[in-house]
Amino acid sequence: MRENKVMGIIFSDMHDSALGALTENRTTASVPFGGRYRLIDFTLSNMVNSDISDIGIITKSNYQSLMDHVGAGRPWDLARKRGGLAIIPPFASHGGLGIYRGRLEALAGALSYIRHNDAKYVMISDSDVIANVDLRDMVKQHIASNAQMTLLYKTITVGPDLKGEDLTLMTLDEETGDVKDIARYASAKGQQNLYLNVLLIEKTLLERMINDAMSHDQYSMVRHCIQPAVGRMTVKGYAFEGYATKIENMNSYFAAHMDLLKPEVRTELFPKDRPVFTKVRDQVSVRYGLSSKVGNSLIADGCIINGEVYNSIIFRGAKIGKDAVVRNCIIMQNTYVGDNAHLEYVISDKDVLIKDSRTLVGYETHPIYISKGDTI
Amino acid sequence: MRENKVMGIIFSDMHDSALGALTENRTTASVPFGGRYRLIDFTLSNMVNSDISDIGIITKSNYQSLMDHVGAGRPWDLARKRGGLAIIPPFASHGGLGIYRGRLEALAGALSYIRHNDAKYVMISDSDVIANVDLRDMVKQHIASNAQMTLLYKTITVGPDLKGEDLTLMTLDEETGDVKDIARYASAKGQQNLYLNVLLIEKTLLERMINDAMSHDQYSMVRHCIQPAVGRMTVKGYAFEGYATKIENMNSYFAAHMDLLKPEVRTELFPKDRPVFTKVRDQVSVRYGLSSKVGNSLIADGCIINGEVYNSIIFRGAKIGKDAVVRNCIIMQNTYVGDNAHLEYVISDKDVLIKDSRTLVGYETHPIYISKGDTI
Amino acid sequence: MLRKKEWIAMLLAGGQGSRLYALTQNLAKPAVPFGGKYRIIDFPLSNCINSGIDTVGVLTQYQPMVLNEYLGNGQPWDLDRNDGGVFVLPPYQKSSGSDWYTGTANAIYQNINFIERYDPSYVLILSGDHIYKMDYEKMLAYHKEKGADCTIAVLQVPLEEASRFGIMNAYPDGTIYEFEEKPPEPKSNLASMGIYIFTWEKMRKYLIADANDPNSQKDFGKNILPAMLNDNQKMVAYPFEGYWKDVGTIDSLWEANMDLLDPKVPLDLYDDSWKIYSRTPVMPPHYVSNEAEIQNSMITEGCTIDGKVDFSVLFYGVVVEEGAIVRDSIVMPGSVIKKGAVVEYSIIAENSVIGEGAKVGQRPEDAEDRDQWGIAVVGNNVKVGKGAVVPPKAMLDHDVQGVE
Amino acid sequence: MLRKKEWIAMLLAGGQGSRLYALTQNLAKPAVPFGGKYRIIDFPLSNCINSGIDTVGVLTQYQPMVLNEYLGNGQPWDLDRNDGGVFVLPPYQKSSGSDWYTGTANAIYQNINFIERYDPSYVLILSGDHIYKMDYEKMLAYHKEKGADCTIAVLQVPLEEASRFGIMNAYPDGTIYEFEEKPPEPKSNLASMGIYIFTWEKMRKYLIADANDPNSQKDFGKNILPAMLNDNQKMVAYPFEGYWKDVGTIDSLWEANMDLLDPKVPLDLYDDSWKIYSRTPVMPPHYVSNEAEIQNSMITEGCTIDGKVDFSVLFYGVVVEEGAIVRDSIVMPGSVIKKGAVVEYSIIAENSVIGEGAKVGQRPEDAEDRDQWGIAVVGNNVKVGKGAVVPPKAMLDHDVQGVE
Repeated sequence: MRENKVMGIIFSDMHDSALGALTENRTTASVPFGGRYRLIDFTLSNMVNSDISDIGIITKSNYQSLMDHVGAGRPWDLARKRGGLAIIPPFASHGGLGIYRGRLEALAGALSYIRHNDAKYVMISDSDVIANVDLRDMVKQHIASNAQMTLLYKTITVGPDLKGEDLTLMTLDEETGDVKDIARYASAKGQQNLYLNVLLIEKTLLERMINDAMSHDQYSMVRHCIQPAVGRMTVKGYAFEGYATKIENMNSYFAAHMDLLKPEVRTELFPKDRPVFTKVRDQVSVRYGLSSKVGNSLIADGCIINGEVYNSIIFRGAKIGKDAVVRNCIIMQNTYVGDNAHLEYVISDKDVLIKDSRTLVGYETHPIYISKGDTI
Repeated sequence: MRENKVMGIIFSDMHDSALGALTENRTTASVPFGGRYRLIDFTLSNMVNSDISDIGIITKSNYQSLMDHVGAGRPWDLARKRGGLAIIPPFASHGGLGIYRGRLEALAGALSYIRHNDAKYVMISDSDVIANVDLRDMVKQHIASNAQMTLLYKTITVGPDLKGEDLTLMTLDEETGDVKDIARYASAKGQQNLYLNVLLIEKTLLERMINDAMSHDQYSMVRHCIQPAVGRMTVKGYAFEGYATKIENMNSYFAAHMDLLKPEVRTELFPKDRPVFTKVRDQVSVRYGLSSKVGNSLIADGCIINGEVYNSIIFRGAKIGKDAVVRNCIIMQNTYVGDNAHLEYVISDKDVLIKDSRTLVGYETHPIYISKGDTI
Repeated sequence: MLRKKEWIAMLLAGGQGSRLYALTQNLAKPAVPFGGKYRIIDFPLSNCINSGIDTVGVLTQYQPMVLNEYLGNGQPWDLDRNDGGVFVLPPYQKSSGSDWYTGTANAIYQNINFIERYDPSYVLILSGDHIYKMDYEKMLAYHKEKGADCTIAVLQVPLEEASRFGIMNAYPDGTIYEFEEKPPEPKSNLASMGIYIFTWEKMRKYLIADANDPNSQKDFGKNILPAMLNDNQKMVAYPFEGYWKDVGTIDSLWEANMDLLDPKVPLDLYDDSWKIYSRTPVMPPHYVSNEAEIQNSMITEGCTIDGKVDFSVLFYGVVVEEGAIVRDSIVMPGSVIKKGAVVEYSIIAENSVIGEGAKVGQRPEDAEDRDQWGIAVVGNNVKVGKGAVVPPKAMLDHDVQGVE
Repeated sequence: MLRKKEWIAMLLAGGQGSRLYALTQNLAKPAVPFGGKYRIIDFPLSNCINSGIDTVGVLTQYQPMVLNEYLGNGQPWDLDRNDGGVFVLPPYQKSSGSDWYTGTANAIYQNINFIERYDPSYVLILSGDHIYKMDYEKMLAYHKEKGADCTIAVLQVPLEEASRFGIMNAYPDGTIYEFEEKPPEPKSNLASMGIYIFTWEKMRKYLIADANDPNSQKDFGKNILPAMLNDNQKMVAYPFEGYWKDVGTIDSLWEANMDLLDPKVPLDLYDDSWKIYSRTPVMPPHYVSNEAEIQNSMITEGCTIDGKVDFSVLFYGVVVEEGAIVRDSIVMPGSVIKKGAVVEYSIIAENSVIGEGAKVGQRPEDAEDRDQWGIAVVGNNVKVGKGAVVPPKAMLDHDVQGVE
């Protein structure tokens, strides 16, 4: 009944293997980020802030932590009577193997969910991009340009911005904005249009493509759906101009956190009128002791800071002991850093205990990762 | 912090194989019952009406329909910020095979969920019993008698009440109420104490038993947990005096519906102060046409009745055509019975279409089952 | 912090609704039951959510508690939102003093702060005593397309009845050039439905001006709209087609319920794409015994029918005992019609009991004095004793002793 | 239809709280921010849910809108219930007339219908201006154990301060035999905390009797409790140990915030088994720059700290610019302390701006006249201009021009 309604589909685990230890017990979507968030918070909030309120999250395995995080969708106002948030588990509609080879195949498992929705368009997104995007503008362009597909991209300079490891890049017709080519490149250079794995498509077209793909045993979104459409359908690019970064591996995960320390990045990621929602934990304000010293750091609620913290991101409920020094670190939830400990270039996962006077020093390109629950 | 808090665990699919066609696309828990309910509504409502508000539902497969039904738990007031309803999917904690051989093994997958709760007791229940039980009395008896386990049972006469196919029966010490023996019997006769597969146990004891079972590759609740405890621990029975019936197969499913037509059964199942909650569907009142005739039937909201209905249960949104005759039937949601059709002893699943003037006649012991979505 | 909203709705839930006297003794008019499962307010609220409005202020000062509890967290209407939802807004004390609402415009004026929290571009004004289904989003599109400051939904009524309504005289393009309140000689048949969309900035200005005008009655129809028209603001009539009924009187409430039994009346409650939502207690399906006879009626969950029901609407949890007859009547939630009682052309409010063999109401054809005939009303929680007679057109708000 | 509840709570959210003047211009006292993330009402509400109470009526007639919106559907406190939850209960019009609340007892009296819906055995009466953590369930167990009609929570205060409180004189078994309101020569040091549990049946009787007494002030402490004591009803004192603070004055509000910075004060907000819940907007972690210095303070999400913060509590979204100093102060949500400004011994309310180089408040040791010294207060949405000076003990509710 709502005209031009858009529904959302989010892949929660397309990049699990690339993130290594971070996704050992969780999906890409539920990787902690930025002091109090999980990666999926950005995609979910972008959709919700863009009036997309029926959202299905496709999962494969390891999704208990994801379910714990999103719950019924309340923080994103997706706990709706009609529509709202849906977790689409692996056994949903097909065989029961619970595995899929690509996004297109994963969508097949969500076909009945998609079909039952009364939306006209579907916004399909991965959950590994950190950006605050007003997707309404993308929808507007899609409708105005009579496109059959619109692909979100960002113009980047490979090298400084991204390492150019296996990126999906697009070539665009400068006049029409039509996508002329899209492909994966292992070693691109210079200015490039990076596909952000966000696709807007008419629902009926998507349903047809999924059915076609199932009949032909095809599974890849880019290879079997977008590439064949280029040239035959109206496939447009929508350029995102703001801050965006993909979490591709531990290094880009670390780099994205360091980006957060720049005020201009925070301004772009956390505008007042498009908040990034996340699960509420009812933590107390941060308590700074008499001997604390902090510089260029982000500190989330529930922390107790008695030591020194520089160039670091401290997640909710962490405790930094007296005379401890934490420098260039990502300290996740409930990590306890003992008195006199000394940490540099450390990524400590949740519930880590660093005992008094321990020293751990990594290097910018090789941060030390400490697994969830470990004691050092 | 709440004294004597009880948490609940419900098995959603222990009886899938026994129910045959009814569970082809759903778990036992989500089998439709009584015009507007699903089987699990009775167990869930019993728990909620007995102040049990942290409830985990253990699932294996086929659980999309269950998730659709229970959602975030809102109808049972289980959409809580703390506690409330949790779906425990198969991949939760162990290997990832998603199959289990018995209740005890299934509980192993829920161990971390159980451990994290601050309850003192755990109420463990199947979802195949139709009864309205005030479990608070059972908890009171459990505490007063210093029992380590309390088992819910009903004294029945095998034969008329139940067919005696593979029942778990208990022998009790008449003076102390201690359970002296519990075992499965394929051919019991006369008055017997039928175990209703509802067990109350102290949480720490349960956790220990689950861990023990995992170490010894044990999986059966009755065989590896209750039977060894009999004689060694204080295992008590709690007798339920009211109406209770187990849905064991298609025949007992049919018989339980016919029971619903008795006012005394409805009075016991639907007392005003312990309502049976279920998902709200916002259906309109039933519309009776000028030519309708109805006797001894239960009709749920959203139906349109233009024909004749006798000794039947008509689920939400069904339509009975002009001059159609429906007798001794269970007509599930959105079934359409055409004009002049004639049905006796038919169980039609959801979304069935019976065309005009079709005749289908079964027999009491052999009702005709029509699968979901079929057209006759 | 809150996101700007394109529009929100303000629902004037009104006062006691004294013309419904026995039905509104303890509750506001919008909370009066309707159509087996609903209350009147379910219609505008469901229209809102179906039209994409997620924030509704409900203005009332009469018995707001029942409404407050009925609306609760707004969940049945999917109005349970982190940012927005449904709010009951009674009058309150400010540091500058306190006021009851003195008119429809004043009620909105006193809640300007509420509206501004959402920074809406448009405000939809609704009232709480109409039964209809309407896509307000289409009306908003019309408002924008016409570049209007105020859009008023209008219904074509038979010209001979037009003098009972507020009539909009408009040019062919929809622009209104004149209002007439109940004109003796109407120039058009476009009746105002009491549904307005205002461009908020304009509305705000006129509300403040009106509040400062000591001679104003603080009423939308009498003050705000004429003032805007006077100032040559762009006001347009939005034509509505479909079922619409004011249920502010006993007769119209009874008729509107009976309309549901008439297949020719275009109010389709079965349409899944425009559901009417409500909060109802969970009850088992209704039971019909072998002794029952039901014809052309609506029966709801939790009912038990052993008697005869004919051309009637029965709400949830109603009991009709053996030998009882309910005919051309409305029986609201939880009421019991005892053995052998006869209820005709009546409205029985909630949780009442009609005793054995009692007679409530009468068919018009059986009435001795047709001028004195009318729908009989039995109020909430009223007990009519065994064998007692409640005559047609009665308005019963207290128990009646039985006759042995 | 509703299940009987063992107990429910009624929270007297009170009036304007005029002693907090500049802070309560536009909101009721219980909505005043406290402790970085909370509002005062979060404490009794969280105590309720942690004690197993799922139904709370909040009685207020002063600016209920902010409270209404803050409490919303009750979800942050897990009070979003199908049957129960949290309700704001302002006065309303009945068919028999309408009344503002004329006293604490009258406010409960006017809501007897609300209470009876839940058919409680016991009713807990709370007030909305105390900071404490308390397990009301233990108090209820005590009430039942003693077979009391009314149980009053009491705190041991130093005997020399007892004359500032309502003092309960009780026998060793807890039975109260006498009240004294602010006695010049107190006989005991048991001060009433304004927390009562009543057996509802008894309370109902006394409320109705009180409502019919034209000489009554309709107040719990002055009328209901003495009347019950007079009639020899069983009234017992429940001894509470722990942190409890009335925050009804500027000084006590400031002190209670400062108490959070004192490790010796027994109010542990970090205890996971007794969380205090609140509704806060979602904001990123706070940022501390290389120029900042922070000592012995609490800083909340969304803050940006470039200046110096010392012995202070900063709520969410506060900005302290380079060179600014905030010392021994409380800065409420969204306020900005501009470059070089100095804020000392002050409370800055929500969304205010302290201009560049402005000075607000003063240390007592720097004050010329110690008798005129006090905490400075800057109200909500107030702008203090560049270089302006707000003296100690000021209560600023309007903008102050800058000084060039």
